[in-house]
Amino acid sequence: MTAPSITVSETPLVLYTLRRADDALILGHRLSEWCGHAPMLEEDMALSNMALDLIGQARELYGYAAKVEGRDNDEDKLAYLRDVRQYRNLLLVERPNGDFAQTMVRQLFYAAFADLYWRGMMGSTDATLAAIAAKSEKECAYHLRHASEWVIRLGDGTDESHARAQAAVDDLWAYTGEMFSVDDSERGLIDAGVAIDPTMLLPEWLSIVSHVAREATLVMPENDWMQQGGRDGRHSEHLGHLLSELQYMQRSFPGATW
Amino acid sequence: MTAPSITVSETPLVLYTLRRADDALILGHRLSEWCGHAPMLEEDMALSNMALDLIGQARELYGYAAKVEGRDNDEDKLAYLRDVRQYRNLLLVERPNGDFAQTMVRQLFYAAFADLYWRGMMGSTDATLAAIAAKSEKECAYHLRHASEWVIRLGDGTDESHARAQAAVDDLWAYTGEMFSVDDSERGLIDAGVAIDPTMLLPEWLSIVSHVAREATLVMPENDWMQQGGRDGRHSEHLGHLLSELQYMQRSFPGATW
Amino acid sequence: ALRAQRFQARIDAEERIEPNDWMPAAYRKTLVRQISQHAHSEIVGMLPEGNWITRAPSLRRKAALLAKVQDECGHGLYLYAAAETLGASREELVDAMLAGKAKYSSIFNYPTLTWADIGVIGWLVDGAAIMNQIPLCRCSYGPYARAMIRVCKEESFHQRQGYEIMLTLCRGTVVQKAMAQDALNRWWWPVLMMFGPPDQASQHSDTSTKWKIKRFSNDELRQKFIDATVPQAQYLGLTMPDPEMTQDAQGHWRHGPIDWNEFKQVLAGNGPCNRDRLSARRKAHADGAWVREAAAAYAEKRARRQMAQAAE
Amino acid sequence: ALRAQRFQARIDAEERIEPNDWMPAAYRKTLVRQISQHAHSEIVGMLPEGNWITRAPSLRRKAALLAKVQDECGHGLYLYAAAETLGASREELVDAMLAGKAKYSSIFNYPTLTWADIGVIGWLVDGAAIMNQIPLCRCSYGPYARAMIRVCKEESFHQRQGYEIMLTLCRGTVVQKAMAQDALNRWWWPVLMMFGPPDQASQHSDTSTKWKIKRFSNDELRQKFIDATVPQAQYLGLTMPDPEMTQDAQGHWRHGPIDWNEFKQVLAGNGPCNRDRLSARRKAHADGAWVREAAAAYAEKRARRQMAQAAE
Repeated sequence: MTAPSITVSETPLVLYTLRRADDALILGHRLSEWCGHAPMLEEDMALSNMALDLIGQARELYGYAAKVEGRDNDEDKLAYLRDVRQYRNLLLVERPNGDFAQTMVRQLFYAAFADLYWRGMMGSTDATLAAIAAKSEKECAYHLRHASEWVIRLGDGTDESHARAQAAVDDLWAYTGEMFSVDDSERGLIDAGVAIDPTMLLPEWLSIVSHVAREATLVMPENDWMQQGGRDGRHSEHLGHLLSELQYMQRSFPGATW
Repeated sequence: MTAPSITVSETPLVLYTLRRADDALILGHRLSEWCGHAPMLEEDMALSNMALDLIGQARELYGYAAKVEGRDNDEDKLAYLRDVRQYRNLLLVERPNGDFAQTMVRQLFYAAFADLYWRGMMGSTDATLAAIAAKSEKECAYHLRHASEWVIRLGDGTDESHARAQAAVDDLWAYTGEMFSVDDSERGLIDAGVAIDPTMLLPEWLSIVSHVAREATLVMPENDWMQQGGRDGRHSEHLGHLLSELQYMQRSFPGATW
Repeated sequence: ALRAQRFQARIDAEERIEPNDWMPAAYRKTLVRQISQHAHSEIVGMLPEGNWITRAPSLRRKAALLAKVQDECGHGLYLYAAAETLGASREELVDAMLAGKAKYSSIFNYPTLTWADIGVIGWLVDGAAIMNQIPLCRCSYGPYARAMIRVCKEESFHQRQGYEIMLTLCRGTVVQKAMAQDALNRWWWPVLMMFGPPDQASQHSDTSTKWKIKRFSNDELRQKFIDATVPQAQYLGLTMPDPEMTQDAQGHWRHGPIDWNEFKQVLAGNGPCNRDRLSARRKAHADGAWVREAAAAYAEKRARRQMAQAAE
Repeated sequence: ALRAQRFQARIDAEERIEPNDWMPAAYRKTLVRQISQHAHSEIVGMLPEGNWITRAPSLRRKAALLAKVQDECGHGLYLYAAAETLGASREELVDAMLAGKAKYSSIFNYPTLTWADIGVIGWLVDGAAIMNQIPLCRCSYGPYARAMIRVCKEESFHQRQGYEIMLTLCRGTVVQKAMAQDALNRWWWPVLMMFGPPDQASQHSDTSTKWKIKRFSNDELRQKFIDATVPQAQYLGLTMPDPEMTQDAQGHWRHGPIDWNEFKQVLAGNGPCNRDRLSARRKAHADGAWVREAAAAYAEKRARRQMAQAAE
């Protein structure tokens, strides 16, 4: 009977891996919500493609987290049987899709980070994470290119698309700081060379994002207050609704194999 | 462990009662989705009020269905632990809220029926159903009045509201026929005087609805093809999503008391 | 100046000021600001609880929650009506809120993440609101005082309901009890901030006190609330998320330092849900525009038709 | 007339007709209609399966389903491209579909109610599609035939995946097996209708056969499909929802009467999901209009800037 939530022994490495897995799954879920509803068929394809990449990353990361934890959890239990307070993803990735500009700006902010992050993680002393990084970096580089092109098109397109893109940048900006935050549980992994220090990535991330914004004729926000909480399971109200959909089957059919 | 779906012994009277309970719960759920998001505060109040009436009706009906069934089911098990194929509500009530016109036209179509229906059921030979009917009829009479007033305002308001109201009538019309359908399992109850024959209500329903439409300067559709299926659990895709939200807690915390 | 003296004398004599009475412009302004903020809080406050209506874990709880949120909407309506007696229109007040110019209670900028949050909101948020509002039932401005009497009655019902949700969780499974503790941990400090900044930092209190709009200081009310709440938490078997909380010789429970920077940030628009709350209200308002226009157009048409009939 | 004879001679010789070749207007029209209907079916077909992406019961299934729906979108794109070689623009074809003037496969007007429906769609709907499409790989019109080769390859992968979902359900719990049977019960008859009306009632077959667009009759294909499917159902341990189904002396499984009135109703717009499907596609199209406009505006700006630079 597996319908109730599982418990996870969150050692630093398990927690670290889960956080990245949750980022990938939740963002993949959001992108997959577009499937069949995108502004053009080419974007149905592209958004599904990115969603697939992210769900693939999530699966590898969950698998590794389960292995490191060494109990009887697995990728599906980790994805489907943790409640909202056990989810560890960034607040950014759970933001609702909104309009296409919101989706693409969210993707730009995340992919610009993820590409740098995974590139750095290719040098992790943890061989599994390094291998996941090598694959993920390639995928995120494509996501970044795709999102950048769209943000530029929207920002420098029509008055309406410009206004929507600027609103998206303004709305999502406060959720970007969490990507660069480090807590005590991660500090040790950074010192051990298992993880990289994300604060080191900030200047390059800013330069990439600013460059895209400039091309897109968009203004970077000056507000520097950053929201935090996702990494500790303090989410927005949006995540609970997403999980009620994501987890419905596993919650309703305890112990079944699919 | 109660997270998996229950089974229900659907004798004619249990099934009959469940069908009406499901109508009330699902429509109440839809109306409750407006709470905090209505076009004006007075409508937040009115929509919540109608939702409350309907959830109250659902609770009495589920309670009675559980009692008649005589197993260990109760109102919450019946509401939260049946899957989409076990739900017996009309397709009409699961239609998404859409805009305010869709919600109000749906309410008009249902309440015009429910008011007549419960008035008839006050004469049921089943004392419990007759008592529920007496209370429900009063509530539905108010729902009908409220919905009629709005449909008239919208239909005879601005060009935009007229177009939206007409679109709602056109979209929802095909879901009205199911209210007047009778299957074999209900035929016996009708013969026994437990239930009334809904086909008898059609002329008066048509007259009420046509009168409102005329006042509202709306045109009644000529399409007379009617959708069926809800009574047998053949729903639209919308219901599954509604249930994943409605049932999430009970599915995720098997056996807990709230 | 004579009118001002006479006005103050009436206040001092505990007389009620009514809409048509003369009043100082600053008194009117203070009241409009306070009453409308209060009204906005009721309306925005519908959102965090409304978030759980569709997911309430039993039909009984669903009905109670829906009724509660509906009550809050009703409170918003009385309060806007009270503000309107001072010459402010509901429309302009709402517009100021939607534009982000008028405040609402900072507590509603926190998210409801689990069902236990619904319990905690009833127990603590409504509990704190009642503590703030009971003295307002004797406020010098009649319409506000009368609205508060009605609001307080309903709020104390909500408060009991919330406490009962907590009690059920705390007597439930281990997971339910943990959920209750977690909700208390997240809400406790923001609830203490509901009483406003510490007395030495508070701005409006002096004139509000003189005008008998405010009868107790922020710190006094906060202390009353804590003293009432700690025994309730103990009865539930929950731990106060304040390691410095101790009972003093007079029996008062003394709290540790409050993070006023968090409060300032939430007021500045940086709480976890400020954007989501405003955008939800703006969306409801924008999506409903055509409905309100239709209602107005219909009312006008109807009035014209009746005039025409009367003229025949 | 001479050209028409030469054209028919090429067809008879199993030569491929290519976009720049002369062809009869009716041949062109028939192909545009058929290819675009096929493209619309792929696109509308994304919706019933897409309905389960967010609720797929395991991550592996979620990824597979997402990839599958993406493939369908890809098929839609090749097919629109094939139709465009005949001078029809994707935009006008899509507009006709959104306006309700062009058809898509009636099967997609049925709802996916449970996860088992995803299995059945892969197993039976894709299975029936393949049965229809394999002969089209030898269709006389080159671009269509080539698109079909690619589509068929992917579809047979989907079909195996669907069957494997069914197998897992049928080897799962009692509830899972019941879910599989229920899905088969609901989809079986609509799937049989995918092959179109019985031969004696079919309209387009004669010329289509002559032009080698169609190589088998509806009833022939339907029979092939049933003969292939019944043993698969038996292997799953599922019961065919047709009490009259019997095997004849030649080993063919003969079905009971099909309710062609249901088929007619679905084609007339009265299927369970016709309105929902069209409105979902219309909404996507309308909501995306500003995006497409932005992309066009940007492309134009960019081209202008490049021209200006080149001129310097």
